[in-house]
Amino acid sequence: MRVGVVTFPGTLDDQDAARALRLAGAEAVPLWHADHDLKGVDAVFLPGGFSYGDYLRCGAISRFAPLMTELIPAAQAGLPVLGTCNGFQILCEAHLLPGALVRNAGLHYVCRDQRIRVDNASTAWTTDFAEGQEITLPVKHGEGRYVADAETLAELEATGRVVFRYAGSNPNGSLNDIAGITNEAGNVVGLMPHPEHAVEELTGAPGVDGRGFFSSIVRKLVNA
Amino acid sequence: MARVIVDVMLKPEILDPQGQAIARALPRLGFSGVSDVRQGKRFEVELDGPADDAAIAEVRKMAETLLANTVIEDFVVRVEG
Amino acid sequence: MARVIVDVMLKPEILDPQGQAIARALPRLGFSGVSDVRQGKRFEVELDGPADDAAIAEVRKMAETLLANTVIEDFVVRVEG
Amino acid sequence: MPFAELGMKQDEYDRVVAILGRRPTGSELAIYSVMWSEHCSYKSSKVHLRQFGTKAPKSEALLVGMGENAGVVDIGDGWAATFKIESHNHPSYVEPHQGAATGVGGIVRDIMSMGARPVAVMDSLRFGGLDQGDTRRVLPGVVEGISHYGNCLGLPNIGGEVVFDPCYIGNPLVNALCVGLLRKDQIKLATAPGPGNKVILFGARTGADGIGGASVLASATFEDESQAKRPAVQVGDPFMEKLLIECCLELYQADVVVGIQDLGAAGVSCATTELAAKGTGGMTVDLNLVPLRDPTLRPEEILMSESQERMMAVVTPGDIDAFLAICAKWDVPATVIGEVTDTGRLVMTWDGEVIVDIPPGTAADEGPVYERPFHEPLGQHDLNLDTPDSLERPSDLRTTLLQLIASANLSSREWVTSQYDRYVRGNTVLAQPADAGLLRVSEVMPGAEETTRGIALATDGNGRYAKLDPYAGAQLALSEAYRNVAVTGATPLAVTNCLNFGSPEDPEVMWQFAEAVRGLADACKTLGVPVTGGNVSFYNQTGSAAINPTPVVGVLGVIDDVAKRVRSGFPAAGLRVVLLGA
Ligand SMILES: Nc1ncnc2c1ncn2[C@@H]1O[C@H](COP(=O)(O)OP(=O)(O)O)[C@@H](O)[C@H]1O
Repeated sequence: MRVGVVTFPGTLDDQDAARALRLAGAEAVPLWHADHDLKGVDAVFLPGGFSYGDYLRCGAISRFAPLMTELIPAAQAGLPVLGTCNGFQILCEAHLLPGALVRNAGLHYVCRDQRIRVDNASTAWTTDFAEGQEITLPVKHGEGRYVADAETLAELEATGRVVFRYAGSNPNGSLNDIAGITNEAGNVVGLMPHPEHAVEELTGAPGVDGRGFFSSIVRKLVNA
Repeated sequence: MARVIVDVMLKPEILDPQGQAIARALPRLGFSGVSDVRQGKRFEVELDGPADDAAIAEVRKMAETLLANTVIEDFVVRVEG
Repeated sequence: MARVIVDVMLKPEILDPQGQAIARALPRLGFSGVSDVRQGKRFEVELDGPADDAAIAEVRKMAETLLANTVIEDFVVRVEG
Repeated sequence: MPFAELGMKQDEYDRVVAILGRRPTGSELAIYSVMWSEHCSYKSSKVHLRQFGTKAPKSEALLVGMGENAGVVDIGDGWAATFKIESHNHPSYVEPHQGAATGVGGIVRDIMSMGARPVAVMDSLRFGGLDQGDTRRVLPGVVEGISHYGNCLGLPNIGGEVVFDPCYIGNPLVNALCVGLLRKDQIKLATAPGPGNKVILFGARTGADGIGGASVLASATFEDESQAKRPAVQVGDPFMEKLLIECCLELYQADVVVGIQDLGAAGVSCATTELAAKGTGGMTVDLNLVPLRDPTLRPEEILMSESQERMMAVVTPGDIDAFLAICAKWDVPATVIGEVTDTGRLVMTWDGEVIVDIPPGTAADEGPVYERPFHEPLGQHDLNLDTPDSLERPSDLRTTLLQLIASANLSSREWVTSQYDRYVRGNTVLAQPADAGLLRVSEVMPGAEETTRGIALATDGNGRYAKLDPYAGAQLALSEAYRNVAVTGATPLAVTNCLNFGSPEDPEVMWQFAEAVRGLADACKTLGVPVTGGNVSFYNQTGSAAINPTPVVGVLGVIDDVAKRVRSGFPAAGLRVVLLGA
């Protein structure tokens, strides 16, 4: 099971993502933004950070990276892709996921441990959760308010493509408390919270609720 | 050398918390008579050559693909002056 | 009801990392012929009344105290249209 | 350029003339004025700071002591840690966001220049009263600046302080600490040995930032600063700094760096004179080759510019290509601007003409040293006579308690800390609300041994105690940080400090300073922890009113097995509570 971890200039959570994948038994394969090469990986993790300084708009410049010109068609063809935080923003900018992420309603960057409800446990990255299960993951972002037009929102809701919702208080004013969504096929998932910071007892968030993401994808790849 | 301006604003239906925060702060600061504020971005693009139709079309493409996210934003391109 | 625009840009001598990041990215994205990009803010201020001299003076004061940080930014106030 | 406008005194100017045997050129004057500013030369504090060396306890752990960009300590298993705290007080008052942001940027570059990967930051802040003056402007701006810059670099913020006191109105304190990890055998130093080696300037292009002397600004009271002299504010680009971090680490791994120095307050002046002075002694630089953001800059301005996110490296001719290729990979502009020589002279040219020809050591190391007069403040005795006994006893303890816990200095710091990323890099074991930050030493670094170790850090300081008794106040700051590190289970190893005071030209302030340094040096000796570096910030005063003397002390400790750390707080009901100590 080889899972690619993409590094853009300004990516920050790549080391955490690779560690989380290794702990789950996968091989983490570094992918470099400037290469036209997915190195034959079985899945891809787009980690968080401030790619290109998040200047202009989060993810706006990254989505044009050479690696993305390989990743976009691969994802459309079914390659499992998980984007967290900046990775989610990049997936939206690349139109692999609908909608956009804009400035938090509170206008501040927020770092806190957030309760999240899993509303779809059938995507490539969520099968080890139960639908309706509440988990705790860190959020840490300044631009995480999910917005989309009414039609898109209605469709996401109707088709069960809202994968995660903020439980308790909403940290950023996201529409419908949306924390994460998936594409129609369920192979591309984006969310603002950080599962890779919740995989060890010693470090990061209290608890290890993030492990489910990685065990889900490993199980899927093993069974594939 | 010519300068082309690209103004990018959130679509009217998208909440603009920055603009709202400003609008709310104004009365407290003693400013009255403002019904709404919206905050957007302004880009000044300096061209190597003149701002002819071809160049403007190029900037428009740049605005559409890069400077604005048309899912949530509208933009206007104009030549300075 | 009138709309007044306030354009806020970093002073020319102040580093504009956003504009520079965009300018550096453009050639990679296939856009040529751009020598520089600067990114600033655009505010649309909706007035309850007409944009007469008194109102514009008020917006100018607002720009100076709130919308722009005059330590590092310049601003221009103009009536839309 | 008249020397007085550059903040230079007549006798200092006369010394320059004596050193050179002629009148200095404008560019030479620019170099001497910034290098001999209080900020860069420590001319008022040097005679006192020496105690940190002379009284230093023997320490097995100390690998690099004071005088380098940051101290380095051995933390075992082949690993070393480097850490330092530095102030950015004045710029943070002028432009809170950018001032605080570039404060973080500056200290991170110090840590990078030692050969380390920066792994965490902390910030120690002082503001005027919450409802006083323009705290409402300064506080949010400072916090956003630290938050944006630190978060963008991917450095967890693992602790700090926020203290409110009316004495800091108009003079907020922004002290930023950075800690880095490196392999013990990979320490880099700021030195330029080897004639024929090339000098490379890399990172951001040079602009007008800070010209007019932010270093001068940090060395004078605000009243002296006319609006016109106020320098162009330095604006940080954390994205460029993040690229610089990764770029430097790759350069170190490729072993293509002979010497390296970050560009701090005195920019190119500082980097060239210090590198040259510590190396073979000479260097030539063609200033026309410095990449400019503003093409109209004059050589004097290039020399004084404080543009952020720049570094200078010394590289052998054979490694130039490899060096430049790594910079290109990270999109970091890099330019060869000079060469190391053995002439003992730093020679700079502009448009083909020699505009600087000086012995670099005279600017870097042989600046003026002042024995400033000092005496105990007139009211010091009375201040201490006014004990708590004279306070009225509260009639209703409950109300008093509620008032206390609702007060600005005791209330929750979450508004601040929630704006800081404490999780990034995945090694944060303790951060807020713990009294010390604790990190796992686990970095992906080729050749590094596996280790179970962790490092703990705390910063503390109390200006009110220090005002009552600067000697004891400094010691209390140290012992608080020391305790906060110790209670995590770590053994304190080394100390950094940031000494925030009023004007050294005021003998009463100078007394506070002298006492604080003496106290800290004595306490370090008693506790057996050496001072490895730090920073002095003078002129924190408005008119004749100085801030409370505020020594902020940072302590670094090591824990053998980080899994054995001790958390603060009561973990379960039914356990016994024991009070230890006096
Ligand atoms: N400026 C700051 N930056 C980062 N962390 C901070 C800052 N101020 C306070 N903290 C953290 O918030 C927590 C509470 O701080 P404080 O109220 O000062 O605690 P205490 O009074 O117990 O020392 C501590 O973990 C401290 O490190």
